[in-house]
Amino acid sequence: MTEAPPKVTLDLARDSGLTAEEYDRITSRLGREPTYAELGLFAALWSEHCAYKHSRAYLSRLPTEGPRVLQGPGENAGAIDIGDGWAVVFKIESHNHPSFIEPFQGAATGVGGILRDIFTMGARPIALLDSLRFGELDDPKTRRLVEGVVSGISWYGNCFGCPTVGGEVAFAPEYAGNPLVNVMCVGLVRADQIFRARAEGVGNPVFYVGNKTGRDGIHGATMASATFDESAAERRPTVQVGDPFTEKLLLEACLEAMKAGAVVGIQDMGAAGLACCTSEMPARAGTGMDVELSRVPQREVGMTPYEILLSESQERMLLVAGRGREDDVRRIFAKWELDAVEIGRVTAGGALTARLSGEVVAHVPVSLLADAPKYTKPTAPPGWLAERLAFDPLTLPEPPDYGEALLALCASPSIGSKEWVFRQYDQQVGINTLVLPGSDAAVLRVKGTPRALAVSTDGNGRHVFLDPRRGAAMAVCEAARNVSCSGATPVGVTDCMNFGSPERPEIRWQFAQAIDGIAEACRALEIPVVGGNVSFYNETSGQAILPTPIIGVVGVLEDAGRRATQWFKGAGHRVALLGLEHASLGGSEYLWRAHRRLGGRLAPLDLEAERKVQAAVRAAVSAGLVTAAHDCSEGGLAVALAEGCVTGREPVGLEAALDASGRGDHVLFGEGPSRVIVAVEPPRVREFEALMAESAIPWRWIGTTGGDRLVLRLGTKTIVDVALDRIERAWRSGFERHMA
Amino acid sequence: MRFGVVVFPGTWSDCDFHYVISEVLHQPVKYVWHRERDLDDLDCVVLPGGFSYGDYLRAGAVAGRSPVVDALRDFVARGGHVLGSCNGFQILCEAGLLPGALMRNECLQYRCQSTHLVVENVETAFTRGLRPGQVLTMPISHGEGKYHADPEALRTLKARRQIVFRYGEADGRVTRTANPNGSLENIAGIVNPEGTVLGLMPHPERAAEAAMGSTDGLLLFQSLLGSLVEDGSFLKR
Amino acid sequence: MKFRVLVRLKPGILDVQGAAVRKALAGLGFTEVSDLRVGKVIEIELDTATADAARARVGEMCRQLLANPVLEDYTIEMADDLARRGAVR
Amino acid sequence: MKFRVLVRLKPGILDVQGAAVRKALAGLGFTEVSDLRVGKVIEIELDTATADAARARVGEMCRQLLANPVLEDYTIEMADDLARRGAVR
Ligand SMILES: Nc1ncnc2c1ncn2[C@@H]1O[C@H](COP(=O)(O)OP(=O)(O)O)[C@@H](O)[C@H]1O
Ligand SMILES: [Mg+2]
Repeated sequence: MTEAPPKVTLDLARDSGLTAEEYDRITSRLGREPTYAELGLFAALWSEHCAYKHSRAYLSRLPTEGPRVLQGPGENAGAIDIGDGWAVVFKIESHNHPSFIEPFQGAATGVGGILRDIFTMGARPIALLDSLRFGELDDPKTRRLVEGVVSGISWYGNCFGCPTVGGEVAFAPEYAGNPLVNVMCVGLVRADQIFRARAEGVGNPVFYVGNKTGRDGIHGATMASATFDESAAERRPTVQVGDPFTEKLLLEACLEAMKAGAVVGIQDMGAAGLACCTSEMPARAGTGMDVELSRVPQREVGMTPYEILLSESQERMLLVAGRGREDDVRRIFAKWELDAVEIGRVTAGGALTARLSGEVVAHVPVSLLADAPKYTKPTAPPGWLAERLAFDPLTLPEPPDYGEALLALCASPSIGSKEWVFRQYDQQVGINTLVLPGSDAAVLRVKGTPRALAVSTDGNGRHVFLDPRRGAAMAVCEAARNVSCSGATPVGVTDCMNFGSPERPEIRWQFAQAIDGIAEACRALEIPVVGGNVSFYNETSGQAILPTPIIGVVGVLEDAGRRATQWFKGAGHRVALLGLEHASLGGSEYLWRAHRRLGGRLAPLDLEAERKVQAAVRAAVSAGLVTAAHDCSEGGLAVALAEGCVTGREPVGLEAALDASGRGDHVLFGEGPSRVIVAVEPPRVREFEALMAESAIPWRWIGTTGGDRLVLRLGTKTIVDVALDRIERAWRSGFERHMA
Repeated sequence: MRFGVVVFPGTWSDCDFHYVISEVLHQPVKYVWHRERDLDDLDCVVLPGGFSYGDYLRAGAVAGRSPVVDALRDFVARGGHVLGSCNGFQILCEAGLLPGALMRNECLQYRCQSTHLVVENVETAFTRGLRPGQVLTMPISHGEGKYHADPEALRTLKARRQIVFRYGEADGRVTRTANPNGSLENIAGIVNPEGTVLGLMPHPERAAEAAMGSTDGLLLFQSLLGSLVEDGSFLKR
Repeated sequence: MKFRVLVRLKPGILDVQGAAVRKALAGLGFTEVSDLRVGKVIEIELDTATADAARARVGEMCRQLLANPVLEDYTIEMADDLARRGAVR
Repeated sequence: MKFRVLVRLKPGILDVQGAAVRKALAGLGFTEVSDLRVGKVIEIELDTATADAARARVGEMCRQLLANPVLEDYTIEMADDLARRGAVR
């Protein structure tokens, strides 16, 4: 019924995305031409997506070790010890391209993929966060994308039963042709019960579990082969469809099988599906695998070995069981009404052998499949950079009315409330969420312990565009600062590197610089990177997105009861600004919203100062000295203060005097790292002052809460005096008014 | 008092109810698998939230025809109590254990938010400890929570005082703006005529500890515990 | 044997989704739409000896599961009735 | 003029709804179902002079909004074709 596979040639190899050198390397290492199915394996496993060819060399610069690290990069997700025998498992992943093609399913399957990465480690997912970037909302196409992506995330996460507790949404024209959908998942596991994606134990049975295999998502690049008959290709959908219900069953079945002690190793069939699992799992364990493809549960008739190996159907896993535990695996999966089929065995000798009805269709050393070439090609800063940096925002006129300028900024869709988004997400299932979306970081308790976790994702493409190194370091600082503002100590980082095509030297430069920036910041703040994801080729017709590393930080609160949120709690509280008052309009939201300019220099970043400010905030929160702590990010100090006033349940006014030495727009709207505002009740003022003195950080009182207006002064001059209800209205409608 | 929390494939509030009943209320509780028919050793069965069977056809449709739900008919006839929250409410309606149906939210989107519930009937096993007009704070989290009943059914509901909770403002006014999903007359929860089967869209288990922002959800359980002890029927076991 | 079941909201029940689609169409310039309702179509293939028996079974499926009698009506069609109409794309 | 648009997942695309309904039916004893797919039906009434013009407009609506070309196929039927089949209940 199936026709003979096409003959493998260099042209075919090229069509499937391999270079002549790579193909050469394959034939010489194999000592022969690969079969068609083998070519498929190489094309997929040596693709940028699976092999990190252009990024591996740089990623090794990231600090990945620390006393709490239980699992660094290289597994499905990273793991950090949080005490009392518990570990937190987390990772972030992108689903940018699929979400552009089909926003709802693309985003949904992105959630599905990252959830599986977490529960294959043996962890129960407890939280999701989503970082989204889109073009400007005045384009109806963008609005439809936003709707589709948000409802896709909502559908999958809600139906599966994992709360979505945080994230970000930002808008800039550079993302119009290539939106970003990054999803982070956090899970909990007993520290001594972490599972790994290793095919240990020669002779152990290999099980295929979960949904059936269809022709979904067979790699676009490898599919564009001239020898495919046109109409057949037409029939082959590349869009994956999510099935959160099956995923939920898969979660329960996997955790139950693990608990029963039947599981040796397990991996999610994500990108490059079965091909990836059957080579990576033995490669990590120094074993081989022999699998019979005809046993793979299939949804469609007449699938070829190539298709079975490369299908990216969702909600599937490859599980290596202990010998003799076959019936336990079958029983547990049957209970959850899922397929669990033994398709092969772990072998000695280090080869992947794939058969179709006994006949060998692929036989390759897994070490070769796992050993894709690494490239470190020359990098070069983009030619346009100098001009962008030379631009001085202070050559632009000041706004005629600072109150109006602040209102306009609060109404920017990137700054305004994202309630429209997160009210579509279940935020509480699991009853752990102590701080819901809407504050700097979400906080989740760890039941059975006094502790809680705080999580945040951050990234600012404009900053990274102007200065990839400092911008990326600032993203780490911001995510960590958000976590510190809740009172938690940052303990681990995951990063999602969204960039343009690595085939261009300037993109490689942005990438390399950003990695260096992340590495520096993580070293200074002593937080290891335990996992991440690289997404290249985010461009449309040669127009790359803003380089956007999204940083996810997880922190630990030793006492869940000692935590802070960002909004002011009542009148009469003294408000202080902690940290260096270095800010810049370069790359700021204000510069873009008010003047449609992207240029200038970023504020300086002093990592030591950053570390100290964060430590001081944490100390103040854990001593119960502050009633609110809020990080200053997009929109600068004025927006942070306005948010302190209006983002809580009851608005609270404020009168504050700011640094009079700079121009108003610079002081109010300039962006920079290491700044936090806190509120202190009068009886605690002394203690707070003593603590700050001890912390040896720059800080000062700037005002007092109360009333129903936000009043800001530069020296003695009042430059903002606006009613809170106007600010609140602007902030609440900033995003939502576009989505009606 | 012995509680059973039903688990369907796709249920996710099961663990939360279990936690609240055992850790907060300190009552005996066990999970009940959806294929189970034997409910003899239970006093109250909880149908929790989630997406039973993915809710891919209609919310609660498949679960409404499952063995355990079938067994609930006898259980209720024998005087057992049933609390269905969120998906549990949808299941009770689909099974015909409560009248009416739950449709897609009028906004056509999922809604997760805090709501205020105005207590209308305090003569049910679950509300006996409350005051008429009392306002409870409890979150919702659903995509299909718009209650519907035809005019005849609505008349019957009212005549038998089966409407227990309506969505309202913090001050107890029942207004259009307080209605998060377009529910008929702001209906958030109803009971059977005997007051022993309660279905509500909000999540009492998410409002059972101060750390979660409200403890009003506990009031339903406390009413139940109080009322059952008072009436004596469960003390003997 | 192939059947098609159409499940629709009963007349008199507000079809919010239909109204939203109609509004979206109007926004795209399709102002001539005077009414629009959205329902479900369930296509069932089954191995049953006679058409009558099969139709009766499908009716049973509708009553037991496919439609919610509080909200929905249903229609059962046999695929042969529909043969002459060709699919677009 | 009345039209009926049937929107279905393309062949080969996982129909999670269909699979779930089929399983549920089997659980209720309807084991004879060999295939089941779930789609949408959109019933449209519109004020357009000629049937051909109307059909063309409905086709346009499908392409622009009603069907998702990445995942779905659609069929357009005119209501007159369907007149003889009566609704159940
Ligand atoms: N896509 C999203 N999903 C969930 N929560 C979000 C999303 N976008 C923003 N939020 C939440 O809204 C709040 C404000 O977000 P943002 O303005 O990005 O905060 P910050 O500047 O402190 O990082 C945060 O609590 C954040 O988690
Ligand atoms: Mg922040």
